[in-house]
Amino acid sequence: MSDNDFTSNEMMTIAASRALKNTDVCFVGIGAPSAACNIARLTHAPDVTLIYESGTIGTAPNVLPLSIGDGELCDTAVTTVSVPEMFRYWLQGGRVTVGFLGAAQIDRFGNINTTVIGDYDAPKTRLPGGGGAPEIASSCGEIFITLKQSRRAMVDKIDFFTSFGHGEGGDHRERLGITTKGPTLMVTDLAVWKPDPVTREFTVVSMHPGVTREMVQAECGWTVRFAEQLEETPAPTGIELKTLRDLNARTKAAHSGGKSGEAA
Amino acid sequence: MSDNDFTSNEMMTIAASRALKNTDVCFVGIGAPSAACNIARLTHAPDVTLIYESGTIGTAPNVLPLSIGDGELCDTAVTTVSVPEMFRYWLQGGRVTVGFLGAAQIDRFGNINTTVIGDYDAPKTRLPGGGGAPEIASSCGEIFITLKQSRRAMVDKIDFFTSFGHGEGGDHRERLGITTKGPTLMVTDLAVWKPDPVTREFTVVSMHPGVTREMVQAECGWTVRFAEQLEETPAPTGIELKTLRDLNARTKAAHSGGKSGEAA
Amino acid sequence: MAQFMTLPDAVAQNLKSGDTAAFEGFTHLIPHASAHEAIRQGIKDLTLVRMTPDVVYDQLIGVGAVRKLIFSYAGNPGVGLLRRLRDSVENGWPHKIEIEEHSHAAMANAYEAGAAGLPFAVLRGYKGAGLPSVNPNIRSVTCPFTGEELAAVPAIRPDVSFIHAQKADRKGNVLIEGIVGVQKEAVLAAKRSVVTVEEIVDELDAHPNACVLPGWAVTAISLVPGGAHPSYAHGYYSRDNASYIAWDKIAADRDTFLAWMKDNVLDAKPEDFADRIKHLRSAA
Amino acid sequence: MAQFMTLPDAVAQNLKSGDTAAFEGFTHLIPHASAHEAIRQGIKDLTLVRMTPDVVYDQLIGVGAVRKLIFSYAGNPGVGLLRRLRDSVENGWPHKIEIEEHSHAAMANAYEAGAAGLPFAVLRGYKGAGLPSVNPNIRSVTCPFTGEELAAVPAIRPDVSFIHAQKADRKGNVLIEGIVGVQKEAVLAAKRSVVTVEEIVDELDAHPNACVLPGWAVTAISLVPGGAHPSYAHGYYSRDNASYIAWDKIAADRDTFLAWMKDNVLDAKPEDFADRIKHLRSAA
Repeated sequence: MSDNDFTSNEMMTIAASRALKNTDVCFVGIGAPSAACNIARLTHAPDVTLIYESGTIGTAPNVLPLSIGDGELCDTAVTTVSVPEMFRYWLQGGRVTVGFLGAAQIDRFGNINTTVIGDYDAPKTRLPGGGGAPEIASSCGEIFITLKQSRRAMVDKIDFFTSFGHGEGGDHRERLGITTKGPTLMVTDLAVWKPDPVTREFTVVSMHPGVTREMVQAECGWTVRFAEQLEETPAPTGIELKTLRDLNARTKAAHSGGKSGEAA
Repeated sequence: MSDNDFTSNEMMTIAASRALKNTDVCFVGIGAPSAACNIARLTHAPDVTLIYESGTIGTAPNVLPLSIGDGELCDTAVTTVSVPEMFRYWLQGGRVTVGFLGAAQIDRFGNINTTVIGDYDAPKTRLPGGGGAPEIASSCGEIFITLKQSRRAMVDKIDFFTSFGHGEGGDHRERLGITTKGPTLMVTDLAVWKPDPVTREFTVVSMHPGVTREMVQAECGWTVRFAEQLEETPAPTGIELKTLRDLNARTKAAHSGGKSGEAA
Repeated sequence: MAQFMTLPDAVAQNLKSGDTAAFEGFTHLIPHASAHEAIRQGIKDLTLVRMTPDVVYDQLIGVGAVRKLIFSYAGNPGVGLLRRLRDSVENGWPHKIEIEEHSHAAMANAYEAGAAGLPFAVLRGYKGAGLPSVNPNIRSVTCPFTGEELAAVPAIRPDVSFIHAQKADRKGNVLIEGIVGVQKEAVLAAKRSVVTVEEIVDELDAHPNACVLPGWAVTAISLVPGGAHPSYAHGYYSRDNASYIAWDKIAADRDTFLAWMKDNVLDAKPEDFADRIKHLRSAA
Repeated sequence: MAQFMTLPDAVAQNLKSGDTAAFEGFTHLIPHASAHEAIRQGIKDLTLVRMTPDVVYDQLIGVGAVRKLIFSYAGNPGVGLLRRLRDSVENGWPHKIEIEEHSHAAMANAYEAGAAGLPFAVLRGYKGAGLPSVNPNIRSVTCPFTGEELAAVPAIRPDVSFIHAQKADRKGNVLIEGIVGVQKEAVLAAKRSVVTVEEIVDELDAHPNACVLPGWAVTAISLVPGGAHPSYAHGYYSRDNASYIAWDKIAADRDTFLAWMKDNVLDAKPEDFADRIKHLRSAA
């Protein structure tokens, strides 16, 4: 067991990693999910299949990729397919059990915006856009989301529906003819959330050690619902923490290496 | 020059081979076309690109394949792609300049039947079917056809439109929205035929050495049209004949090798 | 996740009478051993799918295992027609099978659509051809941008696909090399899949972009050296062209056919395939 | 048939102002040298296509070469946003570009349809997503067999596609290895194509099923070692992550950006790329 000497980011990554099973086939979204997925692989789920949208299937990178297409992903993959094949045979083919997404903006129903802040045609901030997310959200068996809480990120109404979670809640997915489960888990730096079985609103089911209801609400733009049986997220174990820190250290060393005389 | 000591089959293969240019990309149909295409490659068109529907692109087999998927085709190919890719990117993609087809039954407009003799639902003879032919006929820049003449093969009306040539003639292709040229050449064991520029009916433009109009008509089920300027097909050259005979000898040796103790 | 098991177990657990099954292979890597095991197990009433049904489908049809055939070219490549298929279609022996006939382009696209989880495939095809008038499964769609009318065919989604491959590693990842045909698509389009392999190795040692099926995308793997004979396995043994040529005579007569099937299929077992390709190894 | 020529000649002969152009690469093998040459030649008014426009598209947009961008993810991977793109979209500097935005799945399918000669692509996508309401090029088709409504997008057919690859042989056959992205599709979908390569060899020495573009399917090939920098070429040099990180600061300010472009693009030449990857070779 750990002695609670960990950051909230570490807790987030480790809590998220625990959700993946050894038998899962996971489509790894850009950013935060990558660390969680690889910690799962390096701890309790050594045979989990990690897929990156660059076409790498069954990767086992020794360091976290900076992009979704680093050479390390290909070197360690079972196979690397073309991007059209990735989206046709593997994602749309219904072979992926879990899609793991980050979010720039999210609402209580797990709808995600990574497209624009403000109006689409005259945005305040032009974000990168959806990439694989719109179809990851509909084609994977279920969706896990991980992000750091803030009132800017967790909002009452998102500015753009980059990817569809539970829409307006309830059976909105079914009404659109979507047969997959959609968001079933959200892990933030403060808590673990699951959708209410009926309304599908994300509900806090577990708070990380030392976190209070007030802290969760302070960093969330909607009125937070808490489960009746509210648990405490188990603290990171020593092995989990060491695995994460070693991975981060290897990653940092690798990405600051090859220092360039001139940029870009 | 040859001393006319050649068979009509040899003449047919060699005359057919002469139609391919060094810059052609040729989709090689099953059967008779394979020999003609490889003779072209081994004589005047060393850089011709031969494609077999098994996915082999730019093959240069040392012996003729018995099937369209012999290992020799892959061993000598520039690349071997999946069959879906072959039909999508390469054939339908419009990259093939010449489709070279054989025929079980053909009419004067180059429509081909390799499906059934008799009624489709209760056939007298169930033939193999079209394979790649229906789309080879419409997607390749132009179509060359080679077959041995007989009244059974060259008929007034074919029993089934396996692949479309010029239909009822004239602008029938254009009326169906087909933008490629269709059959532009037919080489039989007796003559070379080209479609009339207006009616698109196959017309004899050249007879092989020693062949008469009567011989051509005797082995054709429709009333044959002859061009006003009727030429004699140049006899096989010594090099052409030697190349063909060597290829056939190598092929025979290869396919009777590996004698099997038990069949299939 | 792929399970390693004997071929009799793999067939028994994954193929039942009435199934839609594909034993795919495009000249290369045709899964003869699997089809023979299906015959031995007395499976009946199959809807068989394959672009290029050849000798082994002639055998399945001849023993009466087949209700319907979905195909695009049915022949003994380089030799001639399929005489058991003809006897069924022309004379109804042992019974008349139902035929659903496509072009290669349509079948290849239909497998591709099946692998991609789509209900149908779109192609620029069948223009002026006779098949649309005899096959109600050839329809059309209109491009919502250009107005062009294109052909549409239903995706192929077999209950089970059988393929033969060069090798698997111990995690069940499968390598297919050379003429890869539509085998990857056939497996990914199917609910279940059985792969026979020439060998099981510690490491596939494959090129990064080689045709590899991850173990979790495969149902069962059986080690059957020679399992493609008289087809071939690139790098292992060459095609037994003599057997293909000989088949034409065997299949020409019902009694000869039945006797051959008894000797070479019904009274044989998967292990016999290893012997059949011994003399073909040097040529590979 | 591929012609070997210098990169300035290849760009001059194949890219003109007003063209629809794709400089494709999915993190790996991004054709930076080609894009820099296009900037040097003063090409303007481009419709740029790419799934993952990153640093080099930020540069093309920042110098005002772009009229419209068709894309699915515009970011500096692992670093952040594209500041020149933002400045164009948010503030109209140097001018406001037009945006046609898709998902990755739609773009990948659209390239695939372009390579396949089809006018549109079909996918099960965009369900519940906002893009169909802002992009009139996202439409639908109905499956003629199941009645399912699916998304449709127009095929991508660039006037010219630029890619970078590991090597070409002397006949112009091109080998792409590792993360192959949509480069094969981008070339086959385009009217013309320019391929920069790390080296030209006598024999590709490629696996039979490797990703190879035959020489006759390519328009021009230019030898530009390092031509993907700061992207990478698998087997040759590694990704220059430091340069990607540094770009974020360079692009943050218009003057810093313009100064950097002058020093590193306008006053540079294709041969300079070889130097830029020297220190990254050992890590490859």
